[in-house]
Amino acid sequence: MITLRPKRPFKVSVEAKCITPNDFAGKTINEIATLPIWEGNKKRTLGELFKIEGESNVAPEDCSIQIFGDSSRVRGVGAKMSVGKIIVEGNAGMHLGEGMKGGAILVKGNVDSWVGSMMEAGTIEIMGDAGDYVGAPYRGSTLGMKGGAIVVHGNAGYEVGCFMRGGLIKIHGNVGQFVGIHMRNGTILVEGDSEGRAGAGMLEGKIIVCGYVPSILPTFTIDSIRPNVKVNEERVTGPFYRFVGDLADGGEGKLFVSQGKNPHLNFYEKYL
Amino acid sequence: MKNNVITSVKNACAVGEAKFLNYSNHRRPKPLIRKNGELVEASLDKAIQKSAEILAGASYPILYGWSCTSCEAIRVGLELAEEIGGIIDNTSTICHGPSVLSIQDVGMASCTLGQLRHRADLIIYWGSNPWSAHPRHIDRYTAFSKGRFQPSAWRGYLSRLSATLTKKRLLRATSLILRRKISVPPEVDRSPSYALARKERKMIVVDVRRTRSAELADYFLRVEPNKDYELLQALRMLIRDEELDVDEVAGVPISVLEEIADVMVGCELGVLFFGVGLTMSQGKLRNVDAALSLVRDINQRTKFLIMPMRGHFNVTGADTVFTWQTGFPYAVDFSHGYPRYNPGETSVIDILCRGEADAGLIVASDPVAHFPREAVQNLVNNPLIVIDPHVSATSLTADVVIPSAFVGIETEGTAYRMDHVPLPLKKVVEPPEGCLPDTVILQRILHEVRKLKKREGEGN
Amino acid sequence: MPKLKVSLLTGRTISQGQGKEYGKLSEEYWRSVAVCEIDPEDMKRLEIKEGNNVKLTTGFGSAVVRAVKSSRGPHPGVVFIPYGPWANLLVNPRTHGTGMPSLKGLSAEIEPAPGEQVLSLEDLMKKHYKRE
Amino acid sequence: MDICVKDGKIVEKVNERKAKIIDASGMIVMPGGVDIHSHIAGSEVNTGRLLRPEDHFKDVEAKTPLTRSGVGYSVPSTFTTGYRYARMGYTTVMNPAMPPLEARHTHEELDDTPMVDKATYPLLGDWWFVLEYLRDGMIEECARHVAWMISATKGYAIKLVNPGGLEAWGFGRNVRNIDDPVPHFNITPREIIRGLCKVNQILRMPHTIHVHTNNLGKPGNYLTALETMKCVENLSKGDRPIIHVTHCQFSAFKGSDWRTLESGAEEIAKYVNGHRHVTLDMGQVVFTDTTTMTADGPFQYILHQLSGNKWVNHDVETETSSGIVPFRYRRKSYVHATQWSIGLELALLIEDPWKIFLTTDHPNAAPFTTYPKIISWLMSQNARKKAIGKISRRARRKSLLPSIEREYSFYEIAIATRAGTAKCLGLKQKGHLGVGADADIAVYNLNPMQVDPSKKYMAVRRAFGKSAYTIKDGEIVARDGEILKSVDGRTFWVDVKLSSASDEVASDMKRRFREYWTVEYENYPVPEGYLTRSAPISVKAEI
Repeated sequence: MITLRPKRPFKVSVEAKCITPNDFAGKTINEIATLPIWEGNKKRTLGELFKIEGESNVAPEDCSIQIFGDSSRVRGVGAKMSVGKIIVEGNAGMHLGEGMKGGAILVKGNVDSWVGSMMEAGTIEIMGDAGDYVGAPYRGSTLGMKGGAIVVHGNAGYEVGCFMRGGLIKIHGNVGQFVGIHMRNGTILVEGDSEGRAGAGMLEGKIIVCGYVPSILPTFTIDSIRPNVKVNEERVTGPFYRFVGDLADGGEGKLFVSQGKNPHLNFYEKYL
Repeated sequence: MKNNVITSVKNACAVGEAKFLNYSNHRRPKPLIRKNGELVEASLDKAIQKSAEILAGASYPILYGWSCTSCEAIRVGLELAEEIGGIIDNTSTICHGPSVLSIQDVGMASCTLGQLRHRADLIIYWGSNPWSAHPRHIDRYTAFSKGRFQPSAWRGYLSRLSATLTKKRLLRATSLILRRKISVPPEVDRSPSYALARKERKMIVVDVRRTRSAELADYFLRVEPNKDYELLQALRMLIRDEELDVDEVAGVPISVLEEIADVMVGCELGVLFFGVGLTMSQGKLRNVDAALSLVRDINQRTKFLIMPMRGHFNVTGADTVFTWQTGFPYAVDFSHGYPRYNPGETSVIDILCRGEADAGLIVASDPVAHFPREAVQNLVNNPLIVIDPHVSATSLTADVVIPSAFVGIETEGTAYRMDHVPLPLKKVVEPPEGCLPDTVILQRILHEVRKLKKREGEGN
Repeated sequence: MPKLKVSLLTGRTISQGQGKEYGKLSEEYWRSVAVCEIDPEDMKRLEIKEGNNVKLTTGFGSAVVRAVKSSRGPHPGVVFIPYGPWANLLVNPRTHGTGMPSLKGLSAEIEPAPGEQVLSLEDLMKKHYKRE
Repeated sequence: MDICVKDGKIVEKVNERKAKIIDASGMIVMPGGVDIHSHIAGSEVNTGRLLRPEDHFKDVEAKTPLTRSGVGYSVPSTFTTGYRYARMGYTTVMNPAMPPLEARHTHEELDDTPMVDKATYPLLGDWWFVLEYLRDGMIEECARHVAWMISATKGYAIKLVNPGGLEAWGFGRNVRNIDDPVPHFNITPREIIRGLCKVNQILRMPHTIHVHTNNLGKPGNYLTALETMKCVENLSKGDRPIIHVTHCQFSAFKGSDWRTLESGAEEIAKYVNGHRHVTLDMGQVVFTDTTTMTADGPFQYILHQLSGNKWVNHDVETETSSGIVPFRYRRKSYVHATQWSIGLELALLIEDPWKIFLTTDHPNAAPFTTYPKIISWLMSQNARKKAIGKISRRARRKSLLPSIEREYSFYEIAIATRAGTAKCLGLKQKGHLGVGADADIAVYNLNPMQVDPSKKYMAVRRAFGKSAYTIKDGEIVARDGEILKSVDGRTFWVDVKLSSASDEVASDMKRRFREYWTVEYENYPVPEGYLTRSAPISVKAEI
């Protein structure tokens, strides 16, 4: 176990893509302290900004990192990591687990936007809320989250699973608009409400909303009513309206919306 | 022109005329520096020195504005931002930034304005009010202009209008704006197929409220606020000859939408102009995403083009220069020594709302008058430098104010029209004593910053 | 006193464009942007006349501006304020990762404000940004 | 042998004691590279940059005390473009597609492109004035207007892209072949090509007409390419080339559709080997993720339909159009692999190296940074064997490459990358190291006496990727791939001198200006002062 504590609160954002088991493994604490990071436009070392303690020269797979204090302005923690574990006791900043290829990240607080963007494998669990663009790709790219799992126990913002291509995103709370926009594949499970426009532009994949949705996009067509939906091994009980779309993009995506929580959608039943 | 004073202006719009005739009001030709709460006059050298110190010392400075100055000045601005490792952003960020984001996802089928003057027979303004925001647009480039393959739609209007003697008020307003006498169609909502039956050029306006432009249109389609996305997606489906499960979208009956879709597919060359009505309302970039996709899709049936109605006079130039020097059009972060771009993270509003910036340089722009309160508070809480010809809300709150010469009036340069056509800006009058062009001021600040850094380097 | 729930739009107007060119401190600018265009019907409901002061409140702040009849109508339930420092007190700064705050279609509450003044630009600066 | 340099020129001799001496023994010394066709600046390139943040963010260059920062990969920012060319020993680059209306933009960007001399070709094949005067058979009038346009836009050569097709694209249509009349103008591509070829001769332009053929990128288009070359055959005088068919790979497709696509390289090579009036460049495909951008609007739309990738279109009033589509060339795709083969087949089957030059039509078939790879393929059968082993099996079976033994010598590479291009462009002071030439020199750390490029092709790649020295105007600007000095290059443009004054042209323009364009006549021309280092080349026209 290696622990990090911010030495002072950060005003400007700190870019710390080196906080990963892969970078820490096989290094002494002093070597770790010399890893370069950015504070705004100033080059710093990890040791300058964080108090670092713990054992040295651990093997990547046994390497676990624990971050105390508030790191809500520390960006890119766990970027591209492939093994080991990171536990953030407080909040985490943007781009947490960006391009992650394996291992696990646990955040006890909230996390800012672009969590798990472009991730390929591994698991990210957020006990608090997540920002916007969960599992999204970089601007202009269509290569969203490819695999792995992101679980958010609180709420998530807009465009969850943007251009998602695989894996699972599970939001226990509510989501903003455009959940699963341009989704190519994979599964998004929302246990709370959606602010609407769910599945906009989706081509393939599965979105399940267990709570309330203000409306369904006119470019989706109702297909059937299902008693429950399978998400990997787990079975989510409905009943659900099953919509297909986004037809504006010739999509074949499946959008499941709770029947019980959305009586205002029952006019769709006349098409069944 | 009378002894270095502009007395009258030819072929400019109302806004342009106001600009030329009043540019000299509300100016303080002397630089100012804030000393214990008060802005007091200072020498230009002092002001530049002070600015350099603020910027060289900052660890996350923002350089914002750029849309009302010349490309030459913007080139220097980018070099300065790179030198101090700052974030440089332009007014696209609160205008057509979302459009850029969706162009980067979808692409865009566009053209120069002349192409539309010559060829377009269907003109759609969506969430944009050219009458108020771009007063000469309809007259010069679209419905009322005369092109090689398309006659002006004037006659159609006049003939239909001789019937109706209403709209005196509008008439007056129109001739005021367009500088000639015209009449306007009656404000009854006919069915699209009737209103758009003519062979001639047709104009449709889609908006949440009946704007003045809407009253000039052959057909006005009112969309419920924040429902543009649904409407656009529905249209995309209709032009694919798909059917919808619902019988109305965004308050518009499907039957009407079907007729609009037919008109769009049936035209020879159509164009969709979209304004901040799309980029600022709920859905933002995704509204534009849908609009761009709609136009792209129609190209399988007929030629259709789309263009953002960009505001500030050289905002297109700002995007253009940013892009060729850094690869990215706005919200560029140099803090790591190379350009990084991620609006939402590196865009000025977000940085300010998160309270990350520790200094600001504003060039020819007035964020205090245009940013949300929260952002403004964080902007004015840090050392703030303003380079601007006039006194603005922002300059009132600044720590250093450097008055500059008006580009296009008191100094020359290059600017880009909203369709990316570069135009030379000419100098017509001498600037007030001591007012330098932005380009020169920025070069001098850059020079001072480099001197400071050099000393610093020798220091340690 | 009567209150109304409305949808608030902000945007450009030609007079705002001109006013801007007259100078941000000018009477013209103040006249053209420290206003709220309200549907005549809604004005009746609020028991106010053109030129009266009204107070708007959103989840993000409140502002007092002059009421003017909206000529672009009819659209009861929709009010319009031109871009400017007064509108900025009301809009939603959240950008949802797009860089663009939400400036159109906010839900707001509007009420007559006979007692209150419409701030001048300088006073607004003092009051909200502690600067002069 | 010594090469003496003084004041930016190559001279007989210099004072040995005073001079700085570079020991290049055991290395290859060549003139600075001259790229005849590379999209590096202008509205189209810039829109490509804007369209592709995902292309930039993985390939960044930080600022240094000497250099500005920037990004790559397939559409680099301007500074980065200059540095990357200099690192490869290139010192002159031709920007091949400039919409005249947006000339200012192109020159602004060229000014921000350091390290290299440059020039740009205005797109004139679909300009209304050209179409109308040629239709009415008024060649001389046409020539006068073209002359006006060349100097108004500070252009260097007459560029034709899908002549007639772009005007048709204005209404979403295209022309099917070189005898298909242009809608509304009743003139055929053939008449446009022949007409501008004559104009080019009348004006005595240094370069030939620079042609991107009709039907580019369509199966069966090798016939169009042959037709295009043939249609000007009888205009050639002596053995000076009169037409340059650019990125010929894209115009050498045989077959009736994508499934039956085959290489038309053999037929084209056969024709070119038998004729003196034509030169080509390769437009070589390299398997990578790049960005296609041409003025050929209809072609780009087809590419969008094929790939489903994001698509940008930009039509320019009365003049031209353009399109952009990101594109990934995949080894395992039959079509892409065949395209890869076609480019190399052309270069290897055309015997005379002075007739075909090395390009990738940057960034259309690949970024210019892949040149070293292509050089190794041209020089080494082994390198080709290795590459062909990895491509689509069907493409491998049909490819002519295994049957071709030819391997380029270093001399031939020098011709294909600098001597030949400079000659074809009429840049007398470039592409050679004779006395009087510009002192643009590239030194590559490779000993031709010891290294067999056929076997050691990886060494060849490394050497051409990072020059040991790049010398620009007599100054060492790069060493071992590191920039030592940032310099501004010249901008060449052709200043056509007409014997009889052309005021009537000016007045004719003025008269029709408002009708045709949406800008003022006074605002259209780019003043010479606008260029940081203007280098006009005066020519005396026949008229």
